[in-house]
Amino acid sequence: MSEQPPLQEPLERLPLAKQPVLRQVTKILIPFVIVFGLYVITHGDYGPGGGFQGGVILAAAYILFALVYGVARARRVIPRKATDVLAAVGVLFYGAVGLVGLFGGGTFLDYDFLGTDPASAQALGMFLVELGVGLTVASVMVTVFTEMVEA
Amino acid sequence: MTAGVLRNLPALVVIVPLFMGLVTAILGRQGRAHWLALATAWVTFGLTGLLAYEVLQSPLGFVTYTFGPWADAVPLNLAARPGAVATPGIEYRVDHLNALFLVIVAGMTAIVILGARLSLKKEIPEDRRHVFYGVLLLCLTGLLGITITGDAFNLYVLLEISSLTAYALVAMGKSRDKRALTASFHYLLLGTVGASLILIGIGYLFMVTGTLNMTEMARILQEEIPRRNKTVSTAFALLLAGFGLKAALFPLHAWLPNAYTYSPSVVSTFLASTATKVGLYAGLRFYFTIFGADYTISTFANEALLFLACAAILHGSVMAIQQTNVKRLLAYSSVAQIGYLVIGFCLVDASGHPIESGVTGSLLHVANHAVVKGALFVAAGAVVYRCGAVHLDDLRGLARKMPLTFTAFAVGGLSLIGVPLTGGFISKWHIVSGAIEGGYYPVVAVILIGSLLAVVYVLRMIEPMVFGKPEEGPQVGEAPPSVILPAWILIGISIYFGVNGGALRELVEGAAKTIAGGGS
Amino acid sequence: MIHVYGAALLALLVSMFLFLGRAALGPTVYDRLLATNAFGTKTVIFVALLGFFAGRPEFLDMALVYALINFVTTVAVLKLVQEARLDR
Amino acid sequence: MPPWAGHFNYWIYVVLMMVGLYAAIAKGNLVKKLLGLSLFQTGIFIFYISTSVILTESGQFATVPILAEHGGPLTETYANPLPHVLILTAIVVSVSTMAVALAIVVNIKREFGTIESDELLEQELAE
Repeated sequence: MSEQPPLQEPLERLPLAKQPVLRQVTKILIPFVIVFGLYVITHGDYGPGGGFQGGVILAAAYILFALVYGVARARRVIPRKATDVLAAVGVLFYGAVGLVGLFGGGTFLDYDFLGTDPASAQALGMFLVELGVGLTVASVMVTVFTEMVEA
Repeated sequence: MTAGVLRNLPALVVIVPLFMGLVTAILGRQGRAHWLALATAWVTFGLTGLLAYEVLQSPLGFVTYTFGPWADAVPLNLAARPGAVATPGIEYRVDHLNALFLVIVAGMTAIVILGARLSLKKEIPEDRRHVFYGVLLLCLTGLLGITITGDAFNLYVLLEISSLTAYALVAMGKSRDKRALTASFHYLLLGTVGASLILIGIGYLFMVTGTLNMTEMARILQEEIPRRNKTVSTAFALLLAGFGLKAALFPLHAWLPNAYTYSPSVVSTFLASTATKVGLYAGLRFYFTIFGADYTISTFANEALLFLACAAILHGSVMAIQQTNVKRLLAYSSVAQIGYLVIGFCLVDASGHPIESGVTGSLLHVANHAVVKGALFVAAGAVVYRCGAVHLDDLRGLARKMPLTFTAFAVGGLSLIGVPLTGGFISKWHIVSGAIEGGYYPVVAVILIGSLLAVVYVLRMIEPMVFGKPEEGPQVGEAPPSVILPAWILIGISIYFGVNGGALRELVEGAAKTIAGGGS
Repeated sequence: MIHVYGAALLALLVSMFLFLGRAALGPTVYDRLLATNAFGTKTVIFVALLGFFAGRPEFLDMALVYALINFVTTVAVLKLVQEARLDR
Repeated sequence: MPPWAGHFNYWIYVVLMMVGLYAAIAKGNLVKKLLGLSLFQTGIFIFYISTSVILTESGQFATVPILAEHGGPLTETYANPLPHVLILTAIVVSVSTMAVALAIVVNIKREFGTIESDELLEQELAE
């Protein structure tokens, strides 16, 4: 590989975090990414997607923010303690949905006890479970990124 | 409420440690983690005990449990094989074999956590301790899940959960010895390759049978698929290699010595008495229940396993004799003992059936070895607690300085050798009588040589304790009672096994019948 | 109509391979970055077109995800190239 | 067509796996080992996914198992969705493995100052 030529324009000498175009684009993009992530989580029961994929998209929004604005500032939005707790809370939420069926007289993860008729109860159960999965995946992804970057 | 608990017992065995592991990781600061984990482990142990009782009482010999409302759902035509239908949903199925391993795993964890508090105070930094307990409980969840599940893919996922947490637990030994990190990395590399082989094996079986339910898989494999199907043979070989790696059967044991030596004392004890046993269980489940003894014994694998088990006994014992670090010595002794665990299952009589006495012996040895190795590692942990390391030189004069720890070492060592009145004698006696019954005289010779080598390495530990002159310097006293208590409980259990088996014997005999009878 | 779609997909594939070649050859880091980024963009179009071809609008979701990941990756790699670390 | 060519998906998965296994064994750098391990697992994922392909009676490939409309029935012949679901789980497991492994590698770099396995071995033997 040949030598890298020196960069000419002063704009390119700016560190990435100070690039005005990047900052503005990120600012505009992030809300849409979050909405899209939530869409993927909630429509996972009859379309492509689900908790895992949606959680990763939510985490991608955070990672984009952290890349452009710096991890220190991103940590102020969601502190480390919050991600640690949310990761566990997501799984606990999943489990709690399962326990409703267990103590309602069925077996573990029997969603029929969540609603009045089985079809809507199943839909509700799947939605709640995907929500828990999404929460966990998003927080774990954020944790992995921040821990690796700060090492 | 009580009825709910009893009805959902198989699910609760896994859900309780899972939930409490997460709760411990969130709320376990200020020393609460230990008590939360302790309570969880004992509750889980109680639940497995109840489950085992239920299995013993059950007229069918097993208890099943299905998740969700899928049991009465219409079978879907999802199968890869044309014409077959897959039952959706995950089934837990507990027979004597599962129940035995469940009780061993949960019981050992409960006893290990009992003495963990002070020893962890020295080895794990304060701010990571609640995470440590959380991860330990998640590892327990994975191990119990592997043992209880009746779904092949579920088994793979839980195997990975337990392995991942085990890697993390080993790596947490870094504050005592930084080599824990490289040990953990190599464990991870080998463990992941092993798990991937298992994944392919399960994939091949799924392609052939079109189902992931183990019972259904076993039925199709044994009744519908022609023997000598190439896909089935490939799956068998892959699964054998994968579970061999997880159970650390020679020559796939390379990850074990370092992982046990450099991990925190509590983790060494926990992994030595549970993780490899569960790997062995999963192997047995596939070997005897899913493929069926008729198939597996007719293959080349049976003799190969017998040979490898003998090699494991000799290699592990010889390596153990050369070690100067006590934890490493015990780790190599584990490699040798895994040979005994496998040997009994490979003994075949003239008509091609497993010999029941050999199977009984090896199953008993699973319990005995878990208990004895647990006691020895707890004792080694007590020495680490006082001296910071466990080289043979550190043991000089231990008999006078730490009499309680010394006694644990001595009785544990005697049980490793297989002296009468200890549990080790009973199981080795069963294995040897099985080997004689089948005419396997070289195997008998190997077991006897192995026992003699065990005498040598146990003496290498005991000799400096009794006759060695303690070094000049600050006198170290006996370890605190709570650190050494688990060792004494385990020694007591070991002697109890040696004299009278009780309910455990009933479980072992049921399990031996399951295996020798060619599957449930 | 099938021929039109087929031709479009084929043209995309060819251009994707051209970008791959540029990414492999270099010579500067920025050439490679631009090439991989453009490759990602072509993949997005490819997935979208395939969904249209198969009458499956759900493919657009995947195209969107891919576009997003592509953007984040490019930003991350750029930052790594420029500053040799990601956390500031 | 020779008989082995009909099973080209198996050839691809085995080749991918072996490339990964080679890297995991032969490379000295721990991160390269992990990349090899990742490739090894990806090969297995491709194997699972390729088994879900189903040909319809007219020889066409079956469609994706996504409901066309919410709640509507799936009338066409569709690919077997079960391997996809299994592999989704396996991918999550693989990602967690990578996360744990990278965390260990970061710690190794911090404690030993290197991630080359031969230098690590030297340091371990020196202790």
